[in-house]
Amino acid sequence: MTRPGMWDALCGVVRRDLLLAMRRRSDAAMPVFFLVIVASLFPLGVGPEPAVLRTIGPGVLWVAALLACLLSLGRVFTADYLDGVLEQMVLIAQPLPVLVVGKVFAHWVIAGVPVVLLSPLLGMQFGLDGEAVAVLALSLLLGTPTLSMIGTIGAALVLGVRGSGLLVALLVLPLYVPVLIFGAGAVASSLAGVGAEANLSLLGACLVLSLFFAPWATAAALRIALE
Amino acid sequence: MYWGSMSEFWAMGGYGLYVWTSYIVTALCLVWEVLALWRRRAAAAAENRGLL
Amino acid sequence: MGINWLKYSAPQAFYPLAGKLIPWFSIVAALAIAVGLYIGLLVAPTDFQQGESYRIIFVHVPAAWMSMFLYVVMALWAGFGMGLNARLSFMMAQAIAPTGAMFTFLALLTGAMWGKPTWGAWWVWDARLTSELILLFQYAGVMLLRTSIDDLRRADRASGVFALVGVVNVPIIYFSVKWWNTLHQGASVSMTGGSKMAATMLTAMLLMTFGFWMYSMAVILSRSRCVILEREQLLSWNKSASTPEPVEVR
Amino acid sequence: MLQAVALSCMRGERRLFVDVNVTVEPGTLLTVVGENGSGKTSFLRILTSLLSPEAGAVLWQGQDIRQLKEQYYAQLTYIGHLNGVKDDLTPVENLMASAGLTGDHHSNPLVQDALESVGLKRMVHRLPTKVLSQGQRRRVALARLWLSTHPLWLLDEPFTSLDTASTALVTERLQSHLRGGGLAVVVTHQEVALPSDVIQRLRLNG
Repeated sequence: MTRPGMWDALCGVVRRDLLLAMRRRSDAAMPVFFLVIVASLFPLGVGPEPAVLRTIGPGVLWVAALLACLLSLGRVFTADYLDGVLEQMVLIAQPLPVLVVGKVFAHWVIAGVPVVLLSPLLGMQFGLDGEAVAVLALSLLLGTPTLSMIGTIGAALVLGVRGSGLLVALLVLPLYVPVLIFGAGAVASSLAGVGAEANLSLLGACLVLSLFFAPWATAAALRIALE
Repeated sequence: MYWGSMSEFWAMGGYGLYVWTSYIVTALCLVWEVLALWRRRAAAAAENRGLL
Repeated sequence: MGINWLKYSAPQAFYPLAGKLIPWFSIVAALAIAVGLYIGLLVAPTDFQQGESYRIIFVHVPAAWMSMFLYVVMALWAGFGMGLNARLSFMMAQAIAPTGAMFTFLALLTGAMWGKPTWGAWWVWDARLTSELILLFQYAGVMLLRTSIDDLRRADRASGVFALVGVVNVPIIYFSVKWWNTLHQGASVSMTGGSKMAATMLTAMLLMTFGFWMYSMAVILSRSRCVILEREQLLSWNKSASTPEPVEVR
Repeated sequence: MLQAVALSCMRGERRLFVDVNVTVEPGTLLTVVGENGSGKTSFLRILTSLLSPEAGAVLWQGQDIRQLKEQYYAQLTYIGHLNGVKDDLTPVENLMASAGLTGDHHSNPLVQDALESVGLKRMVHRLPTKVLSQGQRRRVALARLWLSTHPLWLLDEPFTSLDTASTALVTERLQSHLRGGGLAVVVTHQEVALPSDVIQRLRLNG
């Protein structure tokens, strides 16, 4: 199944995207700042009652993470589409879905990993206890790659379309619902003392499923966009 | 026939508002869709005639 | 000329055929809905648990079934379109979306109308309602994606990909909300209220569903005729604007 | 051997060309000329399989490129209308990155040689591409030709914004490619200064 050079091409895509993100660090950091700000607004809006914050915490943090991921989707393919790199990527002796996995991985490293790393801090802002914080980080670790996977389908579909920023939100958010339910559910059930295993394993199932389908859908969408 | 009188039928055992709203909105939607389609078709046909 | 007439013959043969079928579907739809309404509103006895409000299900359940059925059919047509490179398939998919969205909206609205007297709330986050809501968003996504892409071929295919992705999503949402509810409060709400359905009720519901189905057929065929007209119009306009000349090689 | 068989193309609802038949033999060049909007770029994109024709097929060594897919791409170097060059990366990084994708590992000196062959001096090799001029950026894209070992080149207006000296360099590279048994299809509005026995011309009258 593995063709010679497939792994090289995948690494090549990841390396280039990470290098580009390094060149534009402020752009890459924007979604993370957004996440922190949104998460900090909620206690100000809802009030500082610890019990309330603890109940809404998992949901708020997950929704904020989801929006932060959405915010960075525009960058995944747009620049490549405009400067012709995408055309070159499609015309390579490697299957396009493999290259898409590379793009998704790079997006996750740039937009997903910082969210996972920051989540314990934000969790403590919302008064989550040690175990809940750990579950929050774990659920984000399992969930954010799925968000990147699904998000790139939308990003590929709206390439070069007017009003693409809003449209991608409309397309992608319904697809994010299961991840949100299981992700926030894992933290909530840990808080309720039920145990988070069920939700976490469902998150894992979502990840596997999206790994299976999303690269093909994205590849199809990219070919359509390039026609 | 299940109902005793006309007013009983309209009242729907006290749930008239809910039941009739559901039915009327559904009917309106279906009728509106048919009308909209009819107009769309007329417009498309007129445009085509103008071309030929 | 090396034009592939086969591809064009499809919509052109389909157009008159659809025209002939529409009246029949309309008549059957009108009959089925009339009889369904008669049985549902006038003959069927009251439900012991819910009282007369249960009569909403004669529009609610058919609308909900149609909304899901039409989405799957739409995605199937889009899938055929991409697999066989057939323009008519995409036209059918395009024609289905608005009707499907309308039934989704009706299912949500009548669901709220039924929920208020039954559960005491317009809206409950149960699996069926939530997946129906997401379905509405997905219909909106399919239609918006189509309208925001100017190139027809690309619009067809992009919205088709999204429709297909959505087919996977809706059952996942259904089960995720179900598990979510059971994991959380266990406050599961069931639509049927546990009551066994009387034969007359079932008959009315099935008749209404059949009527809605036939109505959808008529409306979708008629809309696909509009779509064909509108697209052919563009085509003929461009044909007259620029006639391609043969190509020379030397 | 690259063959276009009965190709027809439609963009949107506009028909660009109908029934194009052309064969490109190894060692020869096909230039595609025509007015703006006659479908030159679309023709080239059909040859890359990025665009699907309304009717007809493209054959590479007698096989449909839609079936060959990646096997065909492995034979192909395409330089499109867009440069395919990242503004934030230096010319060297750009070439290394695109070589990394195709699976050819080029050493740094080899890449620098390619850049010099296309007339880019060593001092610009380490600058971000965005500070370069339009012509210099085009040359970064074209430097891929010096690194390419693929037999088939598809070039869309390679000479735009190039000065005469660089045009000559690219033409020279094309000639050596053809001499080595390569094939090329070039969309251009200017004559390619090569012997007429290797050039075939396709005019599209949209």
